[in-house]
Amino acid sequence: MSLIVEARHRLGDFSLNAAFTSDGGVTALFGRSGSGKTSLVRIIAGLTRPKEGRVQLGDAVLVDTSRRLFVPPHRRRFGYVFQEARLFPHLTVRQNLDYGRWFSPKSARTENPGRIVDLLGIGDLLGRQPANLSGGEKQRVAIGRALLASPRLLLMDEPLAALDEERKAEILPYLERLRDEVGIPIVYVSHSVAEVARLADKVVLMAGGRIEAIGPASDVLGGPRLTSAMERREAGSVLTGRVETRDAAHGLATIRLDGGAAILVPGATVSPGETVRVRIPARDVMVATVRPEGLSALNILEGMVEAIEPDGEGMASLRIACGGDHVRARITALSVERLGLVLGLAVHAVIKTVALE
Amino acid sequence: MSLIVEARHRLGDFSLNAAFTSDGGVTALFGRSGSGKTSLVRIIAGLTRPKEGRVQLGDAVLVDTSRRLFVPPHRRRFGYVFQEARLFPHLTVRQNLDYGRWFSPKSARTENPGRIVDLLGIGDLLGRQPANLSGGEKQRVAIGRALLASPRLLLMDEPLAALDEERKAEILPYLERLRDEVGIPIVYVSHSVAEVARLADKVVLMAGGRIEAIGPASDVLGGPRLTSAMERREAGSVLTGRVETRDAAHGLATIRLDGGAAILVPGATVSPGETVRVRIPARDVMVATVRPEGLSALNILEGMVEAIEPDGEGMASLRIACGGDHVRARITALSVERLGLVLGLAVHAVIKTVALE
Amino acid sequence: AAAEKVTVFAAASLKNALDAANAAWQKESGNETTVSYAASSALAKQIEAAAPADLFISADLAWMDYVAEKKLIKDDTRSNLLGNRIVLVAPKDKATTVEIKDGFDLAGLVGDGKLAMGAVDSVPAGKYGKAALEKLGVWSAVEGKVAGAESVRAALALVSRGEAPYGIVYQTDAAADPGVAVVGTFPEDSHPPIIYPVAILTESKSAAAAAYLDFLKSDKAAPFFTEQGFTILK
Amino acid sequence: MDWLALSDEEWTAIRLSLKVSTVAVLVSLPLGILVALALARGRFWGKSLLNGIVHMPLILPPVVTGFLLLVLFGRRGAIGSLLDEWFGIVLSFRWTGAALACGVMGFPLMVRSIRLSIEAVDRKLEEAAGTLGASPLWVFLTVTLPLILPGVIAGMILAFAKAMGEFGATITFVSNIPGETQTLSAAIYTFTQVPGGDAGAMRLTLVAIAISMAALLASEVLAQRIGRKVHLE
Amino acid sequence: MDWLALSDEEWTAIRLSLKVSTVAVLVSLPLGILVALALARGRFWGKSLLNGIVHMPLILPPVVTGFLLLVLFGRRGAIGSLLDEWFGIVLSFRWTGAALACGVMGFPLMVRSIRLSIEAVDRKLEEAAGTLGASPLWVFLTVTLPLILPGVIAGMILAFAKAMGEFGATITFVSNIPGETQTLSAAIYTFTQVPGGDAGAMRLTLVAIAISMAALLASEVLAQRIGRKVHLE
Ligand SMILES: Nc1ncnc2c1ncn2[C@@H]1O[C@H](COP(=O)(O)OP(=O)(O)OP(=O)(O)O)[C@@H](O)[C@H]1O
Ligand SMILES: Nc1ncnc2c1ncn2[C@@H]1O[C@H](COP(=O)(O)OP(=O)(O)OP(=O)(O)O)[C@@H](O)[C@H]1O
Ligand SMILES: [Mg+2]
Ligand SMILES: [Mg+2]
Repeated sequence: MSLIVEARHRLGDFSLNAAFTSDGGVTALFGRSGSGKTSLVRIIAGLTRPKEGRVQLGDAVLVDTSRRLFVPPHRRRFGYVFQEARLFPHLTVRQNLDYGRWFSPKSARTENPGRIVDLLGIGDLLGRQPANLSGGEKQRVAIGRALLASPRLLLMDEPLAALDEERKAEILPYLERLRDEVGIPIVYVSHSVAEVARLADKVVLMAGGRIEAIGPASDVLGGPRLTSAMERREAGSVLTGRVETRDAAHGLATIRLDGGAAILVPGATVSPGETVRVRIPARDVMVATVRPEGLSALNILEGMVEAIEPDGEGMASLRIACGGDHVRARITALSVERLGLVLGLAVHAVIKTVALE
Repeated sequence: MSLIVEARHRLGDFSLNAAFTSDGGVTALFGRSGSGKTSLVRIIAGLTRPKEGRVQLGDAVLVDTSRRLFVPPHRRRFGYVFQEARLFPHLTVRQNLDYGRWFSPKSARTENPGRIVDLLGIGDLLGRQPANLSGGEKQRVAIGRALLASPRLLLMDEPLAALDEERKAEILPYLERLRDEVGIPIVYVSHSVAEVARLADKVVLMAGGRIEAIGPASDVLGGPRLTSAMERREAGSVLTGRVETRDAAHGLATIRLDGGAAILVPGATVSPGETVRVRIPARDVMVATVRPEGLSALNILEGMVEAIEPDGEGMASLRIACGGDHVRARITALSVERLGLVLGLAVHAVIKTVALE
Repeated sequence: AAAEKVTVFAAASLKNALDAANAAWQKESGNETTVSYAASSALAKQIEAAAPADLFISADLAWMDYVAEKKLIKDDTRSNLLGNRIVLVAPKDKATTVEIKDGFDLAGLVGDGKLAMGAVDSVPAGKYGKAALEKLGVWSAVEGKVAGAESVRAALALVSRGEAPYGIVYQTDAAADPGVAVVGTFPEDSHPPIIYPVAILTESKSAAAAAYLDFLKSDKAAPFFTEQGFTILK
Repeated sequence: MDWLALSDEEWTAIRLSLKVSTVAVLVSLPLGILVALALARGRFWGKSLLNGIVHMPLILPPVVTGFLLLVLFGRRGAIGSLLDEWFGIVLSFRWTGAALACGVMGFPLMVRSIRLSIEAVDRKLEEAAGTLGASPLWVFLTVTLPLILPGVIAGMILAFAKAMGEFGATITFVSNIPGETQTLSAAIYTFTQVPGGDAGAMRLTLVAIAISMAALLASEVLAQRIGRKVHLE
Repeated sequence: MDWLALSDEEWTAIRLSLKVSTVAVLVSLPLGILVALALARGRFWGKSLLNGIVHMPLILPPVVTGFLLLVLFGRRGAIGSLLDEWFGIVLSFRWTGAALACGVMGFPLMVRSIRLSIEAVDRKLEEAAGTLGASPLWVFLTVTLPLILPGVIAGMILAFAKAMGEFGATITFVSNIPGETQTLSAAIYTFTQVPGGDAGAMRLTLVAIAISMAALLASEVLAQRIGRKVHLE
């Protein structure tokens, strides 16, 4: 289902002017603190009535200021995981979780509550009052509450910020399944490049209330738009491919990329034939002029240097064409010199297998 | 200044029983959501009075239940950045920031407020009410408020969770300076292995209200105690060394590790003679039986396989002795087979330069 | 025949006497009475608002005139039922008899204290007291020392508690309070006669109302009133 | 303790007071919540006027309030005659009128308490409920109302206590008719107006205190139970 | 509008009412805050008793309250005689006594409002202030008090309105002495007690309403200013 958002609005000195469309899947709102992510999400949810704008999900027009149309939040059925947990203090955890279910049409209740409760690890908390939960526990209950309301669209404002890596690693695949199987569009706000790269089909990069860049995850996260040092360091390529074979003994899957090359990916959960996306962080890619021997890295792709972009701080970003795919590598300027890398040179991109997801 | 904490306490069904000491610097509390980190921090701050226990900072005993001694929070001068921002809604941002200064002794006011305000990027917000700040803005003001109170000890409960990578990259070095120059001990709660590894002198790993492991960052974060898959993936080695030379042109520094080996590290801020710590994530280390040629990786250390620990899921963790240092590598079980790795084998640890901090 | 019920609206100060008289009447006639005791002013206004009462006993003539003017009472049934006297009281322990006559030195007696009496503009006992003091020519001397209470009872309490050295109250009230002593009685001609008028209301539908009124005026009822210090007016 | 023994008439007054106070509180509660909601959240013309009218019974001497009630709700009054005609409801000189008077006198106290609580409600929670599909009415019933319960209880107990103590407006509006409109405090008042009535007044006062204390205690316990849930966070 | 013209004596009553009400509110405020604090936060023996005593003036008919005040604070009363002896403070027949009576009558209303607000304060903010070095007293002054201001204002306005309307306890305690203790509502009451006094009562009632409305409006504006700051989050 496609989501169309257009909004112009003022909040004190801050002015928001943003528009994007998404064809379902996960749209990540990415940007620095104070760039207007939450403000935009609130408009989508119907909690802020924009001065001018349009919000449309599939055929349903929810806001159209030119036609003075505004569907109130409770008729939108958009699940919203707020930046703060916002649990109802007078209800138990169980009642908080059930709250949305009281109001959702019976036909829409596809989710198995037990599964979500288990996934979030909140089974032991059901009888508790929100007041004495830990920060992460509150956040998990808030996620559960939104999911169990059987929303038509999920708005998630930094849902995993307060969670440990392990819990994240359990919840992320679930969100991926929601996206892929149930087909609920998700608008996902996050500061974590890794999370965004993994989940997002489309990334909307915000800055100062405006949209800086918009496009598929691989373009925006890999592109030069990520101007900050830290973000650049997190840059990489996102490639798609199809699972060819699975080596259960070693827990490895061979993935044939759309560009033709094959790579080995660890992961017990994929099955042959499935289409997957792999993220190759630029910093995990090395470049070799000679094919390395006896190296533990399993993925060595042949390719050609397509671009060299030094950042002036001792590092350089390379784009290597490997078959039809482009892999980004981030290496030191010193290495570029030492290896004599120039455009058009045939090289090997050495990728540590375990760096792939 | 050394910090001694011992506490036994019950909260509903949850029982906390933890003790650790720290000789100043940054002590990281690490552990899953609900493991008792916040509960322990509250006891240190004096917000919870433990059933039994002791809290001592330097010579000052703050809690000693056996002697019925309890210093109330306002006489401890411990800055506390809460997991939620907890700004005073009736005061402006500026008044919030100044709040602690009203009560701190004049002699203790070493900090330059302007510098902290700039660092946190909250200069434009000073006249605003906290109610209409964004999530990350609130968090930054909360950090500023605690820092400006000129505390004797800083308690930080996931202070950077809501912040973008770039802002984190600005704040972390400041905290490092606080630790190194001003000598304020910091107790730091975080879910981010990278943050903890970078800052912490000592890591306290909590689970279920108890302390699982305690020790220098390198041991705890590198050790087998990190049993979860995700945490293991984030494991690595933390080594210390001295800056030998700096190549300003390429932005690289040569570091002579305590164990004798030399490695190249990017980073414009270090100066020769300085003692630094480098973190080598195990997943960023490859193993080669033959010395690789023409590879962009600059750091290739010679060593010997000391331990091989397969995790049963297709991956293996290796410990490689390189001179006096131990470097951990995480590679696929398939590579272990293919390369014929066995204990005692002479190998090369290939480390991507940019993976070092 | 079924017992008839008579509803009486009576000034609050009549409660003791009227309750006793009613009990007697009830025994004698088998009919019931219900009495609503309140300030005469409130009762008069209620009668004006079509209160379901049969009989009105006011604490002064003014409020009876008020309802009479509005044609709310059967004029032929109106009569002056009871009389009362006002007296000067002092706390028991400080009491010395005072001769109340023209120009007596009340102001001197009161000294720095206050003279407690019903509010002189609103409470009937206050009005009578003021009239008496004017007649006796001492009003201007004590005017500034008057503490006007919300009712005679409150004025009495002020004296009884020793807050005020002297007070002017009904003799009916003074008699029952052990904390005060009557130090003098105002001459009957010093103030308008203190009268409790009674009348049957125009709207009354109770067949027994007339009989009840007769009973109140009869000698059988008289002792109940005199016992409380009222005088019977005929 | 002979003087503590209560006469039949006094028992009747006690029962009546309880009935009147309870009815006054319960009947005015929904209206009180509505008005509090309007004052706390509404933005409409005449809000200050409404606020003023609500406070009126507090500002005016009770006798005046009683007179106004008499003028408006009496059998011949503007509203009273309509009520009688349309619904057959007669208030004047009935216990229902006493309940009306008590309700009116306690109304400002009830509204203020509830309004304060409404203003303290975190509207972010209401937003959250809205996104979960709850319509404004449901949000009110499932989120706002539970959160303001402490204020509602405080308002009810204030109004109840006021109703127990009220007699100025009541006695002026519906008189002091035993068994019908003579409430406990009207009975106390009557006692204070006659010689030798002090003991009687004292006795009934103790009863009034006992009843109100019991109500107070019960409300405290209730509020604490609810408060423990709501305010711990 | 000739009948609207006020006599000198009436002007005096108005001025007196304003003085008495203002003093009553201001003097009882600190005590009200303390008691509200004790009731909201304290855990001590006799808390229910204190709560009961605070509510007493609401429960009792005002005449009874006035009488009790007389017994306690009169010149010969247990407390009154001590006050006189030690501080030379005489309350009986003075406007100060009227202020005491008004203060006492408004006290439960004030305490309830403040208490409700205190119970709604997020104690986590007080914790935060503590960690920043503020002692409990400073925490109260810089965090709690500003946060409960809406409740304090509501309590003050309720108490002020009550003080304007109070006369039962006042007149019983300190009588109705023009220029000293005859407040506006006592003057109104006086008018209602004489036939034909309606116009006078009406006129003074309008004055009372006007004054209270002005106070009400001012309080609303004030509370809104403060509330805008405090409750937006
Ligand atoms: N007042 C309380 N009553 C009962 N249980 C409590 C109470 N406070 C905390 N707990 C429980 O104690 C455990 C530890 O809580 P704590 O807040 O210390 O966790 P944490 O390690 O900070 O977690 P997080 O990373 O999610 O913030 C949690 O399971 C929590 O539910
Ligand atoms: N009611 C308001 N009045 C004035 N300014 C506001 C208001 N609400 C938000 N802002 C400002 O608008 C900007 C965008 O806020 P928003 O909450 O959308 O940021 P965000 O991108 O979600 O940031 P974060 O990552 O820190 O949560 C911020 O600078 C904030 O201070
Ligand atoms: Mg935000
Ligand atoms: Mg925590």
